[in-house]
Amino acid sequence: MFEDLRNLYQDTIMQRGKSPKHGSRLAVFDAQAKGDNPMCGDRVHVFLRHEGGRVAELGFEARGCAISIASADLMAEAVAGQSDARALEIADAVFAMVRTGDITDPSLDLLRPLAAVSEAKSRIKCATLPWGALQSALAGSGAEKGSVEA
Amino acid sequence: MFEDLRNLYQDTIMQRGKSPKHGSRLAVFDAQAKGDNPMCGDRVHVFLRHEGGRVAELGFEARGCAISIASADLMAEAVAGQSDARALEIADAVFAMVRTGDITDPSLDLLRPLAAVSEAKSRIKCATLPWGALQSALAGSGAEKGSVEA
Amino acid sequence: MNALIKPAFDVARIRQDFPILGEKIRGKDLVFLDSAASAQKPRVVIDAMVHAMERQYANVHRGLHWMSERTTEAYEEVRDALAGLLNAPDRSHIVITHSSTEAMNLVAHSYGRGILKPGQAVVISAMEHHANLVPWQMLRDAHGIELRIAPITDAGELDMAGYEALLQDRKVGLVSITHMSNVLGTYTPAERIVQLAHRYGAKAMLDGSQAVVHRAVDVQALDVDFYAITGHKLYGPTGIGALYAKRELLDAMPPWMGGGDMIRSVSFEVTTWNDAPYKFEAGTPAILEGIGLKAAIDYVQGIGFEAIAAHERQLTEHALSCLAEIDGVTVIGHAQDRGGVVSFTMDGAHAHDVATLLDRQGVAVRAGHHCAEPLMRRLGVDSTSRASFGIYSTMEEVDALAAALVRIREFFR
Amino acid sequence: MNALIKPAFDVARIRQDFPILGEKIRGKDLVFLDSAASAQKPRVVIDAMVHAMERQYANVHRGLHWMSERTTEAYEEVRDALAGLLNAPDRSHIVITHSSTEAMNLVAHSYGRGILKPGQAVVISAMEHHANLVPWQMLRDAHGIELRIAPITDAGELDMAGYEALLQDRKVGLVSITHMSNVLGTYTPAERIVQLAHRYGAKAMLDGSQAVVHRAVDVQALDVDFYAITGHKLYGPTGIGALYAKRELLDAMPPWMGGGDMIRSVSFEVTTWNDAPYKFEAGTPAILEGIGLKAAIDYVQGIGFEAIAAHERQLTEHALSCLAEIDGVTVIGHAQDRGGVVSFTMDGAHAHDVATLLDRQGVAVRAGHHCAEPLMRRLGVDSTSRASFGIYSTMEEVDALAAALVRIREFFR
Ligand SMILES: Cc1ncc(COP(=O)(O)O)c(C=O)c1O
Ligand SMILES: Cc1ncc(COP(=O)(O)O)c(C=O)c1O
Repeated sequence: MFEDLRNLYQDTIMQRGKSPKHGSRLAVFDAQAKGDNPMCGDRVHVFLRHEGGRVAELGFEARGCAISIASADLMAEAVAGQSDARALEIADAVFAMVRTGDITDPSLDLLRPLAAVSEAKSRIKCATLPWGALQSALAGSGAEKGSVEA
Repeated sequence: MFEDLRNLYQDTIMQRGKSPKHGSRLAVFDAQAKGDNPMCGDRVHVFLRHEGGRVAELGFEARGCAISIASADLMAEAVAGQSDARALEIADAVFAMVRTGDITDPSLDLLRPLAAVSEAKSRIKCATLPWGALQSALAGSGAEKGSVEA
Repeated sequence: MNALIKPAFDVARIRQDFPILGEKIRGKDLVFLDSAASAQKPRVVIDAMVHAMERQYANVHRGLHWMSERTTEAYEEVRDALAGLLNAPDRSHIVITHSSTEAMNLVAHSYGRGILKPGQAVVISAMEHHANLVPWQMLRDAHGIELRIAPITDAGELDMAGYEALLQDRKVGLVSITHMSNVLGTYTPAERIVQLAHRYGAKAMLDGSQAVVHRAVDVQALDVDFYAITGHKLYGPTGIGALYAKRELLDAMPPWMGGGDMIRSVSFEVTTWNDAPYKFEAGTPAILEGIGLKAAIDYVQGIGFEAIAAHERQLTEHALSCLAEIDGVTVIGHAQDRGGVVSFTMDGAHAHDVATLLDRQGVAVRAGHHCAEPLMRRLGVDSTSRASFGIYSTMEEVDALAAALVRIREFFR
Repeated sequence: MNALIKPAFDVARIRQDFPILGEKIRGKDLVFLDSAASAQKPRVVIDAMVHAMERQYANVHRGLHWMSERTTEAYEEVRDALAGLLNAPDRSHIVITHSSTEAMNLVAHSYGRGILKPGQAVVISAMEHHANLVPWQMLRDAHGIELRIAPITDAGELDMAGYEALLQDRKVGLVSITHMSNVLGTYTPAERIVQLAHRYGAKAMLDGSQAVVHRAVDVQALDVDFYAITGHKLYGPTGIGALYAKRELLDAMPPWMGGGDMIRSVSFEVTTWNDAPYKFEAGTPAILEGIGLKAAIDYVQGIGFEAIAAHERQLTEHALSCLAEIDGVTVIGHAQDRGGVVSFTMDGAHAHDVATLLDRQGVAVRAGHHCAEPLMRRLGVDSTSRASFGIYSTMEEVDALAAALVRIREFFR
C-alpha cells in the first residue's frame, strides 16, 4: 500500500533510521570527525577505533533524517574490519552510487538500499553526510569538514 | 528635406543652440545657481541681476546640447523684466509644457519651440536644466541643485 | 485595473492565471504549498517580461533613443507601483534592490556603519530570518554595535515587555523586526513595535518579505523608517526587491555600492552622489525584473488584499484544524494574528523525511530550519516542515496535505 | 550544441533568433547600435525563462520537493556554463552576483576591506567605467587605501610603462583594470597587466563586462585573480553577473552580505560561513536570471567566439572607414587591438543632439560620458556618441549609421 513511498524509504532505511545499531559515541576512539549540512542543519559525528591497522569499530552521534542515520549505520557495518584504504574505496563507491543509482562491487550489497537517493537529488547530501565525515576522520583532519569559522 | 529632424530641432533651437545671445556670465549679478544633469554631464550656471524688484538681466554659462542651451537662451528673454514671482510662474509653465507638449499662456509663445521635447522623454531634462537652476537662483540657495557632496 | 469593479474572489479563476499549476508531479497534480519560499508567477508577469525582451528593450536611464526611453519608462513604473503598494508618499522613497536580503544589508551597511555609532545597539527578535540577523552580527563584529534579541513567547509572539525592556537604556539606535514570521506565520504588532522604538529614540525597520504578500501594508500609517520586501514572494520575478525608507534618512545615509547611475559627477579626486533613491542603486538595474514586478503588483492589487487575506485566513484555519486531528503531528506557533504559513513536526519522523514523503505524493512543502536556526533552538526543534499558502492555494490542497500526512504517519509506525 | 558542426556565421539567421530586431521605430527598421549598453535577447533566453516560470519553478537549494530539486539543478547549471565560458577550473570558482558592478563592489568590500591593509594601494586605469572606479574611491576614503591611476596614451591604449611605474614601490595590493573599454573599444593587454601585477606582488582583477561578449576569455591562461562579468551584455537577462576568483582568494576573503544560503550555521553568538562560492551569495539567488544566462552562454558558444570576433572586427573596420569619410566626425580612440565599440564626436554638434537626431532616423546609439567621466576629461571631450555592435549587427546597419550622420552634419550646417 506504500509503494510510492517505499522506493526511497526501503525497510532497511526505515528500521535503521529509527533504531540504528551503531548510533553512539565510542568509549575509546582514535579518529573522529564531524560533518554537517549547512542547508538543513543535519549533523553527524563519527568515531573510529582501529586495531591491527584496520577499522575495528565505528560509532556515530547524529542529528538528522532517516536517510542520513541509516546511511551512517550501514557505513558502520560496511567499514568494520576493513583497512583505511579499503574504507576510503567504499566511500568512493557510495559517492558514485548516489549519483548513478548503482553500486558495482557485489561485496557492498549491504549499501544498496541507499542507491535510490540518486533520484531524490536533494537528499543525496543526507546519504553522503556520514561518508564525508568518515573521509575526514580517516584523513586525520578531525575538523568539521570544510567549515570556515567566522 | 529634414522634416523628420525638424519637429524637435526647430530653427529657433538650432540657431540659439549654436549661437546663444545670452550665453555669458554677467559681469555683475546678485543671484546665481548651477544645475547639472548627472546622467549626461550637462551643466549650466545661471546669473541674474535685479533692478527695481525685477529681473533686469539673465546670463548663463553652459556645457550642453542644443536643447539645453536654446532653452537657457530663451529663458533669458522670457524672464527679463519680470518679477521673481512671475519668473517662477514661467518656470512652472515650462515644466508643465515639456510634459504636456503645450503652453497655455499666450504671452509665453516665445518658449513654444521647446514644447516638442515632450515626445523625446530623455531630452526633457535638457530643456528643464536651466529652469531648475533659475528656480535655485531665485530661491537664493545658490547651491548646485540637489547635489550631495561626497 | 479598476478598483471599483473588483469581482468576488474566485480561486479557480486565479489558478488559470498561473500556467505552472497545470503541471503534474510524478503523475499527480502539483500541490504547491511552498509559496512562502517563493511564489509562482502569473501569466501577466511572464507576458510583461516576454514583451520587454521581444519588443521593447534597451538599457535604461542614460539612453536617448526610442527603445531606451520606453524601457526606462516601463522600468521606472515599478517604483510607483511599489510606492502605491506600500503607501509611500512617492517614488523617491523606494530604493530598488535585488532582494530583501540586499535591502537589509544596505541598511546594515549604510545606516549601520554610516550613522550608528559604536556602542549603540540594534534590536532584532528571536524569530528573525537569517537575512535580518546575519547582517547585524556582521555589523556588531565590524563596527562595535551591540546586538540585542527581543524574546518571543511560547506561542511564538513577540514578547512586548521583553522588547520594551531592551529599549529602556536608550542605547538602541535601530530596531529591525520581522513583520511576519516565515516559520510561525506570526504577524508582529508592527505599529506598536515602531511606536516603542521611536519613544526610546530608535529608528525602526520591518522585514516585510512575508507580510507584504498577505496583507495591505501602509508605511505611513505604521510610521516605520525602513521597510524591506522581496519580489519573488510577491508573484514577481527573482532578482528584485525594494527598500522603503523615509526620505530624510535616505538623504543622510552614505551610499553603499559604487558604480554607474548612483553618481552625480565623478573625478578621480572627488565623486558626488546622485539624489536618493538612485544614490543607492549602482549599475544596470534589474530592468526586466522591474517590469515583471510591476505586473505582479498590479495583479495582486487587482485582486485586492482584503480578498487575499480572507482567502488565506480560511486556508490557514482549515490547515490548523486538519493538522490538529492527526495524531503525532504538532503545529509550531500559535500566534493570535497569523498569516498563511503553518509549521509542524511529526513525532518520530524527521522533517526532511516528511517533506520527501509528501513530495512522493505530489505535495510540495519546505522542511529544515527555514533560514531561522536560532528560532529553531528557541522552539526546541531541529527543523520543521512548513506548508505555506498563496492566492492560488485551495482547500482541496490542504485536504491533500492532511491525507498525505496521515499516510506518512502510518508508514512510520 | 556540438562544437564540431559549427555552421558558417550567418547574420541573417542569427537575426531571426532575436524577435526584437523585427520592430519598427518611427516607421523605420530598428537599427540597434547600443549593444554595449545592453544586448538584445535571443529566443532561447526568452524561452528558457518562460519555461521556468510556466513549468518548473520553486526556490532553490533548500527545497526537498520535485520543483525545487529541478529548479536548483537548472539554476546551478549556469555556474558550469560560466566556468566553461571563462575556462575556470570548476564551478566553485564562480560567485554569482547581480551584475559586474556588484562583482567589483564585492571585491572592493571583501578583499579591499578584509585583506588589503591601509597604506596599500590599488591601481586602476584612466579608462575605467565608474563601476571599476567608484568602489575603489569609497575604499580609499573608508579604509585608507591609496588609489593610483595608470595613464593611457592618446591612442587610447594603456600606457604600460606608466602602469609598471605605479607598481614599482611594491605598495600595490591589487590592480583592477578593464579588459575592454566600453568607450574606446580598446582591448587592454590583459596577460601583461596580470603578469606585471604579479611580478610586483599585487593581485589582478579584470573588468570583463565588455570583453567577454566579444572574444574568448581564459582566466587560467591569463592567470588573473578576479574576473568580473555581467549577464545582460552577454545576451542574457538583467540582474545577473558573476565574479570568477581563484579559490584560495575566495577561501581567504570574508563574506560581504549576510543572509540565507551564505551561512553554515547560525546562532546569535557565532555564525560560521558556507564554503565559497556560496559564502558570497546571500538570499534567494537570481534563479530565473541564472536559467536565462545559461541559455545565453550556450547560444553564444554555439556560434563560437572566433566567428563572433571576426564578424565584429569586420563591422568595426567598416564603421571606422565610413566615419573617417564624414567631414567633421572624429573617431575617439585608435587602439590597435579593439572590439566592436566606436565612439565619435561631431564638430559643432553635441553628442546628445547627434544621438537624438540619429534616433529620429531609427538608429539607436548611446551618447554621454558612458559612465567614464574621468576618461572624457582625459580625452578632452564632454561626451561622445557611441555605436556598438553585437552578433546581430550588420554592415547595412553601419551604412545606415553613416548615412544618418551625413544628414545630421548637413542639418547642422
Ligand atoms: C566596462 C564596463 N564595466 C562595468 C560595467 C557595469 O556593468 P553593469 O551595469 O551590468 O554592472 C559596464 C557596463 O555598463 C561596462 O561597460
Ligand atoms: C521573513 C523573511 N525575511 C527575509 C527573507 C529573504 O528574502 P530573499 O531571499 O528574497 O532576500 C525571507 C525569505 O526567504 C523571509 O521569509
